[in-house]
Amino acid sequence: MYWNSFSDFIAMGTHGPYVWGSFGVMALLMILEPWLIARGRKGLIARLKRQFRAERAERNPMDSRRSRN
Amino acid sequence: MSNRLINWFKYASPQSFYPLAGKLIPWFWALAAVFGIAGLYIGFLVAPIDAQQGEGYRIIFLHVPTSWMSMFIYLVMAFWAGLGLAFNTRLSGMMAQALAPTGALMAFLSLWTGALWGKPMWGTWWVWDARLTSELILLFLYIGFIALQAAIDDPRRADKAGAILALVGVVNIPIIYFSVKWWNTLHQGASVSLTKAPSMAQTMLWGMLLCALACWMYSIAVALMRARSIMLERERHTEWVRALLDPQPAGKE
Amino acid sequence: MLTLVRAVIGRDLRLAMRRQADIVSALFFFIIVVSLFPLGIGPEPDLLRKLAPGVLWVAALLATMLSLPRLFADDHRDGTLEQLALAPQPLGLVVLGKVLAHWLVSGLPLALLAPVLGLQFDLDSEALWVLTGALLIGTPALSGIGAIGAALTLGVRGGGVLLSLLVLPLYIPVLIFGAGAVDATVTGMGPQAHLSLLGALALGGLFFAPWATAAALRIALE
Amino acid sequence: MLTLVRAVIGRDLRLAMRRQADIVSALFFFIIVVSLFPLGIGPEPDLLRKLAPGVLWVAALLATMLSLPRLFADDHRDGTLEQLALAPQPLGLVVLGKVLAHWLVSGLPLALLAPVLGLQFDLDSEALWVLTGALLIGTPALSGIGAIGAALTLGVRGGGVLLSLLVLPLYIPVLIFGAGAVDATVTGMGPQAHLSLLGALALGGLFFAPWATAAALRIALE
Amino acid sequence: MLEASNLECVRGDRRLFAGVGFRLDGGEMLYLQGRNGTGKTSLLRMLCGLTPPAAGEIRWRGEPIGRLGDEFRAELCYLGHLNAIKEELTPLENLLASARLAEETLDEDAALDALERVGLAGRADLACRYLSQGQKRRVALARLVHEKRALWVLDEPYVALDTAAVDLIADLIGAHLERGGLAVLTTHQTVAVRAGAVRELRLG
Amino acid sequence: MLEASNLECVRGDRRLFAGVGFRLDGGEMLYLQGRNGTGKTSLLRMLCGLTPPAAGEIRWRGEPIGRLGDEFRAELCYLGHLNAIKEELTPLENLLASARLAEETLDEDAALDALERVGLAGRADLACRYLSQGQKRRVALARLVHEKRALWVLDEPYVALDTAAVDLIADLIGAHLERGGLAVLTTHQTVAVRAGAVRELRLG
Ligand code: HEM
Ligand SMILES: Nc1ncnc2c1ncn2[C@@H]1O[C@H](COP(=O)(O)OP(=O)(O)OP(=O)(O)O)[C@@H](O)[C@H]1O
Ligand SMILES: Nc1ncnc2c1ncn2[C@@H]1O[C@H](COP(=O)(O)OP(=O)(O)OP(=O)(O)O)[C@@H](O)[C@H]1O
Ligand SMILES: [Mg+2]
Ligand SMILES: [Mg+2]
Repeated sequence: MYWNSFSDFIAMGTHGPYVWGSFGVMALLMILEPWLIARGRKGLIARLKRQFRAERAERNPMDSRRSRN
Repeated sequence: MSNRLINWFKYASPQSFYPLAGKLIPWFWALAAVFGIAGLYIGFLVAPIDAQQGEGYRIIFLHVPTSWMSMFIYLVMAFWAGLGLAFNTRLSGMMAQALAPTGALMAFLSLWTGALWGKPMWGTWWVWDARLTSELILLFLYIGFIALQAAIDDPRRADKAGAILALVGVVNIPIIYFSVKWWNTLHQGASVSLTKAPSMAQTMLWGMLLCALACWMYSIAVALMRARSIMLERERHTEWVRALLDPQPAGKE
Repeated sequence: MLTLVRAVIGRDLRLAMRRQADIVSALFFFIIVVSLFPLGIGPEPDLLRKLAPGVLWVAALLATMLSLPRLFADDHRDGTLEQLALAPQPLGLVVLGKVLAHWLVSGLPLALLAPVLGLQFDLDSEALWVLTGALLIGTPALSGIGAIGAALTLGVRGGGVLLSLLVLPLYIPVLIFGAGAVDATVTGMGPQAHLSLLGALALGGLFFAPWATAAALRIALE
Repeated sequence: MLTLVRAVIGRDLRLAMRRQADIVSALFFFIIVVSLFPLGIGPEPDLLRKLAPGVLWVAALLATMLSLPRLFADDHRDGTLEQLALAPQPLGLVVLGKVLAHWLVSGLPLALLAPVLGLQFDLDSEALWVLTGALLIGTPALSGIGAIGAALTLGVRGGGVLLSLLVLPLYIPVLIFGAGAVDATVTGMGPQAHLSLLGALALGGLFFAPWATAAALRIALE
Repeated sequence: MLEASNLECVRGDRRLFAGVGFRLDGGEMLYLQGRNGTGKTSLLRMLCGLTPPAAGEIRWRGEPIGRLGDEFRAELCYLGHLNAIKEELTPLENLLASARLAEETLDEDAALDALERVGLAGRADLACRYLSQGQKRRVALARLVHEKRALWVLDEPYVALDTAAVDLIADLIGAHLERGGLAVLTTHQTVAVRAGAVRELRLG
Repeated sequence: MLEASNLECVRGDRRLFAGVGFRLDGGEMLYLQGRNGTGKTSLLRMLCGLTPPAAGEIRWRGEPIGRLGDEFRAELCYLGHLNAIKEELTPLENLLASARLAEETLDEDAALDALERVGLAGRADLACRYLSQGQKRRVALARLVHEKRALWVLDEPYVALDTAAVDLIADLIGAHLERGGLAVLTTHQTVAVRAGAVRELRLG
């Protein structure tokens, strides 16, 4: 281990803000991106399920009546 | 050989790629975490101070991997795009579309970490040197690709138009990579800081490689996640999506 | 009256949202033009710092100008403009609404983005503030004056470039005071005088331009 | 084959002549942008001489780019493009004709006008020659690359600004070598290296761009 | 109500027509006929006040329309060759936006109902860019379903429509006339409109 | 000569038609019918090779049109909704330019004659921008007067035309069929064409 104390580690010599600025933004974006994708995917699946269910409900009572515009 | 071809085409269909990707994603996440933690451990806790650049040099463990990835992802994206244009496979367009935002993110991070490094090293956030500028252009190319695809609503048309743009933009990659050689610039060329202090080079190199691997795994995982969503969206009228999301009462999952 | 203006703004914003690419692309045009100059001129920071206000303002001018041709052209082509001219409300108000909507999707984002680009040119924080302020005050004038030009060149073939020919000279005062405000800050004199002249231009533009524009539109429809 | 290219050039030139405003306006846009800079930056001759190559090239880029959206849009809107796509000749040749015509009415006049404007920036005669030469060599590449962008954004709403987003990054090498050639002359190094790179870009652009453009057009028509 | 006297139209060097006059009262329709290029569109635009006539006068309720200005326009509904719809917006949004710009009240239900009437029920949420030629025209014509203004000026409304849609529009015009409205119409197709009085005017 | 089998057209989420097929020989005309938005225009564009079909095949003289490429296009004359004329050019220039781009020989006399046939004698030198809607359509249709290619694909050619012009165009199509040509046509107006065999195909 190279560091003497935790505050040394945070200070990074005099370059703390720069190092942690880049590290923070990188970590943030790398967490944000998959989170956004997962959220979008959940919404998409819910929407598609709703749509499929609606179509099935429309089709089932009278299968032959199904028509297309 | 024909066997391998058949396999290849089998996984080139969204229907079989979708579950495969689903199974692979957790593995890539795990690898990304392992490599990332190891790389950061070495980079931030083990590696000693750089004599010339002070502690600030630790940004290298973030900057170099993102820079590499930003270029590499573009190449992969262009490869998929070209494949789609040539063979008209459905999967390739989706992969290209899934990769673009991650590539843009990497390009942005490369710029961001580079800027934060430049302030203590060069005394300025930004200089207009060839490498920095061409990296900026790369970000623009990504954004242009994304904007073009977003502006065309028919996905098949969007894929083809995007593919042409991606292929035309490939010429930028060698420019970025060799810019340091071709023009005499402020940005350091490969391996400058590595040869200065050979004793330290080993740990630094390892840290950097591990971080790069982590970025790589991360990119694959994220791209696969996005590709799965795109597949569902685009193939929502096919039977397999319907069977997946709306299993008939009689059948099973 | 206000409901009309609001209805126009609402419709135009909705259209703009429907093609978000537009807003984003205008911004990127701004960014790219600003970034082109250092490429053409070379990387010396001292030189660049001197150029910054001028380059940023010229780029803002050009970005605004690029979006002008479509201010009325779409409405003209599909016949909406005829309908607006035949509506029982004063056409000037409709134009005011369109000008405000144009500013919201072009001028405002430019002003908000400018400080980031200013950083690339190594401007200090006070200059950045003044730059943003000047753009916020000045861009409504650009939209207003631009609307007159857009209306005058409507339906004229080759309008896009003719438009810039008409409008750019009228933009010059805005450019001079706008860039002057930032320059004055950098050199230590206060920017107040420049900013208030800029404000006068913007108010004038927003009050008079709609009526001139409405008249030009009626001529274009004849 | 040559007759086809010639027929396309002939038709496009005739159309351009019919709306001369276009050519003239592109030139005036060039002039105005170049003249705006001294206004935004201030009149020091030393500073201006340093800026000259960059400013002139950026202005040429922007002027070329402004005329791009209409390269195919008019033909698309009135159905001519469908007819061209259905003609029994390779679409790439038609595109080549259109690119050459575009260069004749945009790039060529710009190159011929540039020395006059360069004089305003106090460039010496050798630099002026190199400037003109670089523009003559470089502008065909601009037209060729621009055609790809124009075809890709065809029929896409908000295409005009999206176009600049796509095309400007690809223009940057031309800008760097073009401005570099003049710079190298001013600083005493020879411009040969830059000029030959520029020539390679132009040849590449004229050979490959038409086919990429033709593919993009077919996609746009689907 | 609508009176025109001695109208003359000059385009370039060509005098398209001169001495045209008519009078139209509530419940009546003017059917404007003539070969291509005889000036029907030009006449309609004059009646709306978009182009000033070279000579002659147009009066609405006894007043020249130029003097009435906004008052006249508040009673006028014009539908030209062009559809005046935005390709990016959906039919529903188009209808609502055009009502809002005319400061009319049209709620979403009424708009949906209008779209259903013109046979666009399934397309209310599809951007107009994707619609077929006839469907675009239908979106433009959907405005007429709830239109209560007195004077309708329609330039070739039936273009690109299929026969069912043509009948529908003819019905709408008929109902408008029965309510006491006025209509001026050009078309090259012969379509029967259920109307009290049809005046014909032939140009050229 | 022209054969289509099992064509399917998908637009967005909507399947417009499927399983459409027909066969057309020299001297025959296909009259495509259907309500607005049933996919007539889409089908015509497929026949020209502008849009690839979602399924099915189109053959010309026994070969798939995709494989024939330029050979097929050399025998095809397509006229769409849009007129494909330049508003700045005069009708004469428009005709000559479009012939030259198709690498056909059309001298000025022949072009003037064609314009006279479609009733634009006095307008040959007026920029198309000034023409009326019907006159613009006539300029576009003037191409047909001297057109010798085998397959004509016409999308609503009669739109905006007056009755005299409609008859004229019907005559031109009739003469083309008598020469052994093929024609595919959509229209919502009922117009009699003097033709050997008219096949009808109804979509939707
Ligand atoms: C916004 C600013 C910057 C950008 C866009 C940028 C871009 C890049 C790119 C694209 C690479 C990868 C190319 C390669 O591996 O050869 C890279 C690598 C590198 N950059 Fe930067 N950079 C920036 C700022 C900086 C700064 C300020 C420093 C240090 C003072 C720096 C030091 C390095 C180093 C040491 C490498 C690794 C070179 C190697 O060993 O291969 N960069 N940068
Ligand atoms: N500058 C000009 N010089 C000569 N003639 C002109 C000029 N501008 C327009 N015209 C003529 O004026 C007429 C305009 O006709 P208008 O559009 O009113 O016809 P229309 O009756 O609506 O025809 P259509 O049935 O085809 O729609 C055309 O015959 C056109 O040729
Ligand atoms: N993205 C989409 N999603 C859903 N439907 C679409 C989409 N794009 C096009 N359509 C539909 O496809 C059809 C296109 O029809 P097309 O233009 O071929 O009709 P047409 O038979 O020529 O009609 P018309 O008689 O009106 O000219 C329209 O019904 C339109 O609503
Ligand atoms: Mg008319
Ligand atoms: Mg159709």
